[in-house]
Amino acid sequence: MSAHPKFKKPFDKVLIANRGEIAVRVIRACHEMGIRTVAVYSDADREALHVRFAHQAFNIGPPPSTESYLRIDKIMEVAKQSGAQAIHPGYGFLSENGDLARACIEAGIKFVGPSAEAMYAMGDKVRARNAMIEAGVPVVPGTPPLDPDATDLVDRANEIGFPVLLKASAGGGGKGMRIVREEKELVSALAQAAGEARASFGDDTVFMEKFVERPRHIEVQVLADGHGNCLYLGERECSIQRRHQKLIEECPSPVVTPEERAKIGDLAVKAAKAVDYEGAGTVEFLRGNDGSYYFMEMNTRLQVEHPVTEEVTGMDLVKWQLRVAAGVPLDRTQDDVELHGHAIECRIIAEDATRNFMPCPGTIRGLRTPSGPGVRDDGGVYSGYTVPLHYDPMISKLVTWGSDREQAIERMARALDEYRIDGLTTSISFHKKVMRHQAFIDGDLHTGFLEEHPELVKAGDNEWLQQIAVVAAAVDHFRRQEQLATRPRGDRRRGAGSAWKRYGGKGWRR
Amino acid sequence: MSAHPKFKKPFDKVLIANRGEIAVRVIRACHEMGIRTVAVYSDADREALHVRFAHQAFNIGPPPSTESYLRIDKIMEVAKQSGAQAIHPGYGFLSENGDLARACIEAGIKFVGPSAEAMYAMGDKVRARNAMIEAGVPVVPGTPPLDPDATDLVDRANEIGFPVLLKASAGGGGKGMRIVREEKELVSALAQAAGEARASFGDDTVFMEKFVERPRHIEVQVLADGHGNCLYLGERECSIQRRHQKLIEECPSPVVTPEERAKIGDLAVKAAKAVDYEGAGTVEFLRGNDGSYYFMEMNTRLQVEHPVTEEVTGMDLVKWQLRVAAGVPLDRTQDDVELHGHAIECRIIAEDATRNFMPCPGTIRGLRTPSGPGVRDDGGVYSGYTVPLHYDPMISKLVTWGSDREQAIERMARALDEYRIDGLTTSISFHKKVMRHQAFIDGDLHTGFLEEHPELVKAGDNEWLQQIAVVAAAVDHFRRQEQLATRPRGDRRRGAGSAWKRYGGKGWRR
Amino acid sequence: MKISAQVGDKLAEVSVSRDDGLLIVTIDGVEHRVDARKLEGDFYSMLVDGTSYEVSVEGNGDKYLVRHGADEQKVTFTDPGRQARAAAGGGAGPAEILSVMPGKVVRVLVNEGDAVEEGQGLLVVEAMKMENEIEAPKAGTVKSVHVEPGTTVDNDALLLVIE
Amino acid sequence: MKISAQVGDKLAEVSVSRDDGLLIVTIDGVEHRVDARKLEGDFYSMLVDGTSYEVSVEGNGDKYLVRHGADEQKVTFTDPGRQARAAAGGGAGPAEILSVMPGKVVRVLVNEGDAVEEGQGLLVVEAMKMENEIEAPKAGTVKSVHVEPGTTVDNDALLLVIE
Repeated sequence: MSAHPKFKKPFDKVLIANRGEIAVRVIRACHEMGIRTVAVYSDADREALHVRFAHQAFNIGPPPSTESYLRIDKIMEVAKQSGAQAIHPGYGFLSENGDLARACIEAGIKFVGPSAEAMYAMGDKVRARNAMIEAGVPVVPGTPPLDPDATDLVDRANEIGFPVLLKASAGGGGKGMRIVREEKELVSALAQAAGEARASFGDDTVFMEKFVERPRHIEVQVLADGHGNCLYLGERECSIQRRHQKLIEECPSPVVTPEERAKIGDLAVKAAKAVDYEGAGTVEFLRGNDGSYYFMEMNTRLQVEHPVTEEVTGMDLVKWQLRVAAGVPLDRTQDDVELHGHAIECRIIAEDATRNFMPCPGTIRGLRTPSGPGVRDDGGVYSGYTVPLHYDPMISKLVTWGSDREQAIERMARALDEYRIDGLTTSISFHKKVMRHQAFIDGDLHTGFLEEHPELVKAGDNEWLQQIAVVAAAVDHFRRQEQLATRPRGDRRRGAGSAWKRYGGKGWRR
Repeated sequence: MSAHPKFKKPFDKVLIANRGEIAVRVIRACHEMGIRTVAVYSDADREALHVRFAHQAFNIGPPPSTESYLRIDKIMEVAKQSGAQAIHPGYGFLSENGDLARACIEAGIKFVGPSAEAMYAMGDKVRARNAMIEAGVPVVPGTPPLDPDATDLVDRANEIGFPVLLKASAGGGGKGMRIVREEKELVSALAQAAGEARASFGDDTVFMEKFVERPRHIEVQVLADGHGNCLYLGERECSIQRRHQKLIEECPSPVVTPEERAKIGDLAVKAAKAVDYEGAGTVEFLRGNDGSYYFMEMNTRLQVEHPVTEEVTGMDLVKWQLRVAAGVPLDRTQDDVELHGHAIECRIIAEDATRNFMPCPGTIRGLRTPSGPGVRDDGGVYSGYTVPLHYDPMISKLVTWGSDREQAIERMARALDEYRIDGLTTSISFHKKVMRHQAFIDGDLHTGFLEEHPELVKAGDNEWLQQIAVVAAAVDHFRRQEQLATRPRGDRRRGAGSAWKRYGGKGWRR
Repeated sequence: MKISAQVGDKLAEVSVSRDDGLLIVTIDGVEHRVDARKLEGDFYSMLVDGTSYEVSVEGNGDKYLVRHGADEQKVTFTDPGRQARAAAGGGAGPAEILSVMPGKVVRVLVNEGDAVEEGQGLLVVEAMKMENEIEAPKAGTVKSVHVEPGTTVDNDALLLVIE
Repeated sequence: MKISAQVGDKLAEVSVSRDDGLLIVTIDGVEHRVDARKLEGDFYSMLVDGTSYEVSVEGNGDKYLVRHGADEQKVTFTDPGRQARAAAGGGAGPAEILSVMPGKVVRVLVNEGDAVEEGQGLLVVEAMKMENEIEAPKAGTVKSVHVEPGTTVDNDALLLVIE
């Protein structure tokens, strides 16, 4: 068995213009392919895992990302100095920045991603919407600003289909907004909305769009090479969100049938081809209760949640990004893409779900990542690591695979139980509640899931857990007393630098 | 989506009569199914991971396994006391002990494994061989003790097929053994073997059997329910061994074709049905160069290397053991069993491959297990854990999955690079060499692999690594000097209890 | 060791003694036999009457933060005598409001002398691009305010005092 | 700091100094700029002229065990003066053979007064159900034997002395 040509390493050396778990993820793919890696880091990240894992590492400035990870000039300088042949941007930071893609072309370095033109086309909401309409991809139907005296109001609403949403053009925060479910309500609702808009924003312009009830966030992974081939690799459902940030993702969606998958897969490929897309990308849709789909946007980069697609398709998306960037054609057709089983991802974040998902940065005093069958942890931290204040507080992405959705959930619940991160408050307890919540188990998901089930983000006392806590604290207290009695005074150092102090200000709430 | 009947938990509470990684593995399966777990532990294992993970844990005696893990009476007592409905024996210890199975029947507790009768039938080499011959499963052809004056010697050798092996009945250690490749050598070789046997053992009885050249160890996983259904779940190749202990296993074998797989699968099912087998079991074969297969033995329990089969079939074997034990029928037919991709397992053992695989127990001072795409670590240890002297020194099983064998190897090499176990010498560096060895990459495996490639078990100096080591030691030395200069005398505690001391006796070899 | 423990809104009488390598922990008269082993970091493995728990315990003086899985509980011990004295004094010393994280003060919602209720918002600190409102841990009067909008604060910085 | 380092069969002259937060490590005249961070346990993250290494270093006096990935190297430092004194004395003090692990002595292969060669088997210790032969670390004469077949030994127990 000699090396298959597709596995010839596409580059000798790649620079990863990112940090955290995604930099580690890309480094892992590179090392598996025998590619040498160059990390960049800000002053806050000298001790980060991506710096430890990479072959080379270069400082690019102070902690604020505007002075480091967003500095195209510094990154290009490191790329040239280290002899990197390609730059992988990860997600966030410069990953959807056409200027970096252009700078790469000028420097003769390959940017791992689509063309600057594709990024610009999809980056502008209006341009993207128009391109999709032209390509035959459905968008949320809507109107331009409405004339309240127009006679065709009802016709337009019927064209869009009830329920419709009236929205203030200048609006925000629900002001000047009305859901209209029936024809007869339309005229009075428009008057109310316009009145409210005038009172709130001094502008009574209102427009109408389709109201999508209990929408699901469903997105399609696409992968296109530079030879005209574009595949869709199943969908992901990412409906569990807070403030429009995804918390839990899965592949496949519990509601998407094979026929529906083929339909939205074709739409996603159409969307990608409309902008001559190359590389891995994601087309995001809103899915209505009735199975209707509406294009939201296309992310022209790797997504945070790409692992669930990898687990179910068996394809390594980062390796394929690198191969496609090097001009290697895809080695399979759409018919060769098969989905096996089910995968779920929980984002493990240093934040407190019971306090409005407030970030809780700090130092990890002890870490045990779960493992065993069907468990993958894509992390970027270690015991002793301080989660810095300057960036996204995501610690890792915990992914489980099961032969079906139920087993994936069971494994996620088990893996979350095994996960131990001491010294920080994390989203683990939130995820545990979700995995055991009947609506989640039933797959009854929509983007308002957390608002519908507020018990998931409430702190609760549990007498049994309190009992255990008293026993444990009593044991520790007793041992300390014993030690104090036998140790010299100068050695009483335990408890210094403890996370306890962080609670000092809040004190006892009850 | 409501609970599928097959996922109804088969038991409420299960006792795991084992320790180490396999106890942890079984506990994980139980917890995923919502089953409560009872651990047992010897005095040496109070701080072991299986005690920490289980819901309940009971001491069953002093460290020697004859006084603890092999004590059926104590284990049955804990089972009754804790209300366990079933006992999972893991592998080793009591897993192939019919007496435990019988004690369970008497106590009305389900033994997770086959019947005592099946264990006895397969546990006795002669009975097992005869049962296989009767069932039409090929065994290594051989003769009873030979009469040196017999006239049919050549006929018998031709019947077996050259090359044949002459072996002293009383023998061992290669004495009185002769490989005969051609007819004309037979008579004189027999005289030599008999003479050598007489000189070595005072007994010149010699018998003849088929000599299998460069054999591969290929084994078939079977799974049988109590309703007459028996499946084969692909094969595993375990040819990389030392002293007949497997070190590296993979699924599928790099040489087995689909036709060959169906053939040996049928043989394995025949073997299992011959003893009315129930549960998960493994039929081990020797595979000759020419694709011939010979039954070696059947292991009537879960194997160490079961994860590679799980990764490729997507089936959780421990969960199926538990379901089958509870009387649940298999939910699929042979046609539903599909293999996807390739998986490799490396046994991470506290031993020094360059010193004849000498065990190196001790305390783990730092641990970082690898993760990321395609990596599974089935471990039983943690940072600060002391690998006890009394049991098998296996720390974990590192398993990687890839869409093909090459990717599985790439990932294993990457995962081994990430693995950090400080304070102990482990087999990690041995495995790294194997993953980068051309004969392994080519799949040119046989049970004499390590003898054929002795460079894999030799220590070697590497100037580049020495250079790094000097820099690191110099840095650490310099920092200590600085600290000594600024710290009070009483605080010079670093270095105490260091693993360095273990080298004291050997000193510098060069 | 005899002591009172507060957890959540509950109080319990706790005593601990040694018995042949085990600890006997009595909570409100109920005895538990505990085999506790301190392992890596702050982790303990505890067998409480045969049931296995993994917990981590961070202690500071009489205050303990106990984590079991992802659950967190705070436990405070007081010796009965001290508690009695505290009760006699009204149990209501001043509360120092410290910054929970490094960040920047964006709004101060109260002034010196204001009466505040438990849970009332006192000020808003921005950290990691999020605004976080800091609430009063108890009812009382604002004794002093130590920051103003724009102040950059470190972890544990004194923000204000309620009395 | 100026010092001699021995690694494998090689010797090197090493010096270390500080420069603006970095360490300058010079090995046989070649200068390396090292940014070394001590992280969890014995782990270091080192950037040596921009190249990243993860190593762990366990030190005991002048002896260091350095692990890089799964590779292990032993490094010994001597200050030049001490080395010269040792060389003058022949450098051949008695070697104490310690048990590498707890176990049971099953065979003793040499007697007091025997001449042994480097690598020659001295005794066999059984541990974890395996027999392990302990070899002479250097040529010399067996000065004393401290165990006999059947002796149970702890880690680091003195087995015999070669001179």
